[in-house]
Amino acid sequence: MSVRVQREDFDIGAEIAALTDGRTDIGGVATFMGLVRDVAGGEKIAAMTLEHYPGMTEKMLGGIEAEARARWPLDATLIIHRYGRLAPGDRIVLVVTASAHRTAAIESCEFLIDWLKTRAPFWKLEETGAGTQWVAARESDDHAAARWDEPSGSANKAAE
Amino acid sequence: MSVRVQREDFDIGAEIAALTDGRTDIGGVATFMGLVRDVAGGEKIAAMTLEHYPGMTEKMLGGIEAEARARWPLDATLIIHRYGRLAPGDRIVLVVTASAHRTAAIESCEFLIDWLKTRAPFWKLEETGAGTQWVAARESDDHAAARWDEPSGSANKAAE
Amino acid sequence: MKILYFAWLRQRVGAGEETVDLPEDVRNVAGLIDWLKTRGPKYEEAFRDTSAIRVAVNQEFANLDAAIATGDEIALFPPMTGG
Amino acid sequence: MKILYFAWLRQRVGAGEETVDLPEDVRNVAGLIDWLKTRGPKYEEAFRDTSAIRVAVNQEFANLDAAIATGDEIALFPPMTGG
Repeated sequence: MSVRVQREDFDIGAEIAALTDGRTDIGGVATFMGLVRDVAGGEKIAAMTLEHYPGMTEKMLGGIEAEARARWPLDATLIIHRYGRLAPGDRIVLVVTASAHRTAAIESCEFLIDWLKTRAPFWKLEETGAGTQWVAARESDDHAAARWDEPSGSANKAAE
Repeated sequence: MSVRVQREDFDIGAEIAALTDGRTDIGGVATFMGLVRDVAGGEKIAAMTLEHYPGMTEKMLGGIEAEARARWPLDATLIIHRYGRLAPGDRIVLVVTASAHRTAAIESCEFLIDWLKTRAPFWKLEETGAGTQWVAARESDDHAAARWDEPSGSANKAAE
Repeated sequence: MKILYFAWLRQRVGAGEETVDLPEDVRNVAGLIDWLKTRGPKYEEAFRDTSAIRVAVNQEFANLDAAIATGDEIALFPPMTGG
Repeated sequence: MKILYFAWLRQRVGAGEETVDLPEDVRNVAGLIDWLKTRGPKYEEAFRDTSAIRVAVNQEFANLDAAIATGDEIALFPPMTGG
């Protein structure tokens, strides 16, 4: 229902409240918040900068959100992804899914964050003691996202 | 790390902040919040009252939290469960799990909420237009919790 | 001995908690329930179907044949229904 | 034609965005890249290995043989690394 790509930080409590306040049909709200870690690939990082393609990013995030809403019975969804320079401990991404049923909320939240962590249109520049370096795509993350492409499996439980 | 059984409402943003602020080793925070729905078993409910066994409840919740921490590499965990009379739309349960790795956070959060929804030591009294009625244990929920008991499956991914 | 009742069992018994002097010959939970049933029609009604009753001894789940002793905290309740 | 560059491709080209007049004979993305490489050593260096380059035409992923026309927005960038 809502996708935001922004430089600014977000308030997770306020975002969830905005989705759920006054509603009595929502049974469960699943949330995933990603934070910047101080270690990446075994190396200490001082900061990282996320670059994105304004316009295309929102379009792609809106597309995956629409797919989640088609696959699970969701009452509300929210994706917020930050860009710009972020320090370890900073919030970077938020996914919120709400449904009458907890399984739909949890599975769709996992589906969205798997996609975001692996296929969201961002490029990461990491700052370490050795300088700055653009991060390459990771193999293991691709596997996590790819399992949702399979026709059978836990991703389809809600539809069975 | 923390289990609370309380009458009072909770502030999800403040709870997550308390677990994560100042930390730079946490990569992901998974959260599930349960709300009281206005429908139960096909019938409109006006309110419900959760009764529990003080002392034993905290002990059991602490036990399942310890199990989650043994099964997944978690940096922080929180379980809050309310009791007393709650109206549709009210927050009822909160699970927060934080880890360096998103899969550990998400799977352990799902494990904990499956257990809480099915095996947590509460009794539910529902108020409908027809009066009040104690809720009986549900079969389908037991299946959701039982899958975590199996020696193989997604629940053990993190340990492999 | 302290006995706790929860949910509809509490409502049928009419009390959430009571302290009783355990007769000498009551050695386990089943014996306790049999003895409670002799205490009046409310108890007899509440404990008619023991298959619907769960037990905790000192805040740990227990079976009907679990041994009990003075000083234990016994809780009797219907199956828990989750959160 | 508007061309956008991101990440290290942007750094190597030295610009995030530029508007170019497309030569008549350039009909697809591969042709565009070949033509860009003739514009100087920076471009030649940036586009040395096309296997490391991804393309979007009007904000949709496209292949090297995708047709392009004046008025299109072409973006060239390394593989995205997720959020």
